[in-house]
Amino acid sequence: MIDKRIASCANAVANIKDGDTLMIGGFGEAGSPIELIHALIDHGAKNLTVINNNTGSGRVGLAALIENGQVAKMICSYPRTANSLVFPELYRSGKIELELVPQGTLAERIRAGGAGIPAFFTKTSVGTPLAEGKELRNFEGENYVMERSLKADFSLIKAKQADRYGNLTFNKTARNFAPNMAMAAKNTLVQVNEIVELGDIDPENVITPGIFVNALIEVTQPQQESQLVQNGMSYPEINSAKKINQGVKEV
Amino acid sequence: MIDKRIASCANAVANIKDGDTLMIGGFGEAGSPIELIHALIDHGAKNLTVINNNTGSGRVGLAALIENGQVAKMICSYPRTANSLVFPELYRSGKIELELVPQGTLAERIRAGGAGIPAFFTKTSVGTPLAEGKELRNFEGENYVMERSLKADFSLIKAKQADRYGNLTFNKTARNFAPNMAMAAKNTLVQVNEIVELGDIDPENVITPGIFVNALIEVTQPQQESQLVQNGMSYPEINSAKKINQGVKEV
Amino acid sequence: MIQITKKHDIETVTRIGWSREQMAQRCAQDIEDGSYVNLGIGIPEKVAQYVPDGREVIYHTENGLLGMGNSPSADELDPDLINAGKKPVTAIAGASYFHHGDSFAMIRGNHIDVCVLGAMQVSQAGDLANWSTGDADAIPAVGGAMDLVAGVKTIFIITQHTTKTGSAKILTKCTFPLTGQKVVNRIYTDLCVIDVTSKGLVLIELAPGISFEYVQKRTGATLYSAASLTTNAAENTSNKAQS
Amino acid sequence: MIQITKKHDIETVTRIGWSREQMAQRCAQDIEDGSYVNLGIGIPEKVAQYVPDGREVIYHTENGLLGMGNSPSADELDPDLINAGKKPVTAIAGASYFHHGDSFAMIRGNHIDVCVLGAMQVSQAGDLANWSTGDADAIPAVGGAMDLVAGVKTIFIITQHTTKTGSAKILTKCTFPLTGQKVVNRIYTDLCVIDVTSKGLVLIELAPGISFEYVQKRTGATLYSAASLTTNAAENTSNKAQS
Repeated sequence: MIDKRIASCANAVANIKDGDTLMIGGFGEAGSPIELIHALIDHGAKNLTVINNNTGSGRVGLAALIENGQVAKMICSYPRTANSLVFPELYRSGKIELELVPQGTLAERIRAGGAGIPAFFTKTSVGTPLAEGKELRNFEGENYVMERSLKADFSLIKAKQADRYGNLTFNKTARNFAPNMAMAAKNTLVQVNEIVELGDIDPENVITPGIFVNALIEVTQPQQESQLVQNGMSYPEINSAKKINQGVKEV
Repeated sequence: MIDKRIASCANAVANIKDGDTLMIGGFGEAGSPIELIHALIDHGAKNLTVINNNTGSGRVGLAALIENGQVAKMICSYPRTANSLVFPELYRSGKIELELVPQGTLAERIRAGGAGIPAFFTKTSVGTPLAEGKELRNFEGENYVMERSLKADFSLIKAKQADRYGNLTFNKTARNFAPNMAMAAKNTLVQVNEIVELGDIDPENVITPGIFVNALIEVTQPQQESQLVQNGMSYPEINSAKKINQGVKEV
Repeated sequence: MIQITKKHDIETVTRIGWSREQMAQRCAQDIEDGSYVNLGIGIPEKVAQYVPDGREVIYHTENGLLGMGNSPSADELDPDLINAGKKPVTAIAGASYFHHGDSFAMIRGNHIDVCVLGAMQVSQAGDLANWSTGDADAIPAVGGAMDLVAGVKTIFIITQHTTKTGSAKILTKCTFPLTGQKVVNRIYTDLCVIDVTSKGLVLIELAPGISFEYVQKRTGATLYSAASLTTNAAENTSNKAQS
Repeated sequence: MIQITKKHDIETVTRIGWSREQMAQRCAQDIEDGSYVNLGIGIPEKVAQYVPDGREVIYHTENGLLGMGNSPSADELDPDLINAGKKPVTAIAGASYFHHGDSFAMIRGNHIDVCVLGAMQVSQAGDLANWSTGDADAIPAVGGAMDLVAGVKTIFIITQHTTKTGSAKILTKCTFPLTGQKVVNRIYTDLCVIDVTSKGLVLIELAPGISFEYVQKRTGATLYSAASLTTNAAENTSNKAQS
């Protein structure tokens, strides 16, 4: 019997260890698995390497994970945003490492990690500081830089619908990095708005096949990062059991 | 105004030149754009390099294109099938060149061609004759072979639905190489069962975005290769205008 | 294995060891619940029908489907829904379609648990040759075999223990062009089950009525006996085969 | 460009050349019917509203949408539907969503026709610097800029001709860290339109009332005058701007 449904976000993140590499989905708040991230803050795993396009905003979600001192290194393309309070300060004081990667190279390195490709060549970043120290190679008169794949111990992503096999669909541009990250991790944990019956998702419209998914947690009414930020919320302060479990249906 | 609909298969293939490299969709008959291939036989372009998983069956479609002497070289993973009559004879008599590529490496080389990646590394074929002459490289204790991307002047593919922007959906396993090939060619010609209105295809379910498509030809009732083979048909013999235009709706 | 004995001009054909169906059945015991499995053409295809009840297994076919079902009935038949052997199939509830790029990312990226394939030759190091005899006149054709052996976590081989002419297929070193190096995990033949280990080929189970020596004689590499070697009683298994 | 004149302690602020809106408008004339276009944050975003009527243009946003529409009304707003600047947008009929891997395959694979970006510096060779001043204390952030300039067929830059303090931004060589080498095709400033050619920077159009010499004085590289250099009469264009 294949049933990837897990009772709670806490159960889902329980096996994350100190020093693990995590991919966390989302482009800004779109696709950010905020309930899973908050469960990881409760869990407390430290010295993490986190791969995400950004570094979160305000003092909730990814930003709160960083503020809580759990992240040793960020691999991302755009570590500052309008509401980015936490990362800049830690970075300037040398308390967090940063590997800056062009956004498309980041996506392709993740895709390569999931596709069994240890390295590939791209024109992106040739002649810029981000190509320094990397192998250059000429193909048919053009220079390319060699980029290595990225893999993770866990991916934490957010989806719209799932069935018990772990087949996923996403909502609009919240799809972003999730399908690639789901492929590149040993364990992919998914918070999903709705778990449906097998066969409810048309096989033609499955975006992430279940083979890439390890655990599903239904969170029917996920919190919205921008609203929490707007309301000046922070995590773990907002961690009353009631609030966090809102919308989490036990299965 | 963006309207990629073209009146006929003949118009669509008109700009294919002698010596061009073509990608032709399909895994066996599933996804094979047989009406476009027959139009290419009528067109007569010669000395073509054709990329397809197979070499066709019987004496119709891709096999007929080869039999008609238009193909100088095949790049494929599996050039023989139960009904493969044409290719083996030509190959044994040295009249056609063959580049044999593992199926997944073929798919990834095409994907790389469309994604701006000139080369990548894979474990597939290491230690086998198909890795001979290719660069080997060790990453973290494992050997990988470097594979180059594939690009084409034209891709000829078959889809289920399209809108005038060229957004495509496919039918079941007929999807196979088509989405990758659509990305890897300068010109992608699509025979499609049904052209629908903009907005009829849910943006979440578009498999090939229109940006990868150059021409759409509606062929509402495409011929089925296996039936033609079973009936002992051959092309161009079956080329009565009536038969070929069956199901082709003029737009 | 078919043994032909000539006596007074009367040929007696005796089947010794497991039949094709029994080989598939034996292999199927090792397909775990919840596995993602790719089955090659031929005997490997038969494995699906023998997976023990109560195990849910998802079948992948590299042309672009996860959740392959049974053969279609006449009215379910769609020439656009086929497997890697180009035969019509169906899709189960919970299936998904994808393109070749994604399908082989699944394979190459180590996501498929088990692949069951046929073999021409297997070496004691786990090298596999199953795509070409190297014959200059043959049309070379590889399909997805090299991708599967390079990328799938566990490779099971189902093969007759020797060729039709009685030559060993399990060898110190393959003589045919390789499909992959050090890729095979376990071999199911008509005579036995062999694990490929870092110490060499370890015989873990014998078909009914077959002895270690009988197998070794027909193998072109040294076999080691597993401490836990299972010997199946002849009568027991022939009963099973009839049931 | 804002000119500040001091006379008897009275500051007179005069706008010379094109406004931000007019720069976007000028650039929009060069977006062809049927183009696939990616617009950067800031002035480039404004280009969409000035594309001449009758041209159908499809907007790509690298976070995963082709067919981006206008800003949403309050009830259309979905925090899951945003552009690369993380602002809410809509999707047109005929749009498609895709993941980052596919979105940047679209970019890197030369499928997008035009990208319009801002600049800190542009060199006469078409090098672009628009992501970092190299300041050690700054948080470096690059986003998709390097992918876009490496992969999109045509790169248009919209920028003020000089910095706020009057320093040249168009230079023999960039001093800031590069976003890409030899990537810029055309530059739209408040003073003029410049093509980056293999022979150097060719001035093809002047804003109303601006002379070649005026532009050259504010440019850190040699400008060449196009044979077909367009000089816009001051009164004509100010009328245009009011219409």
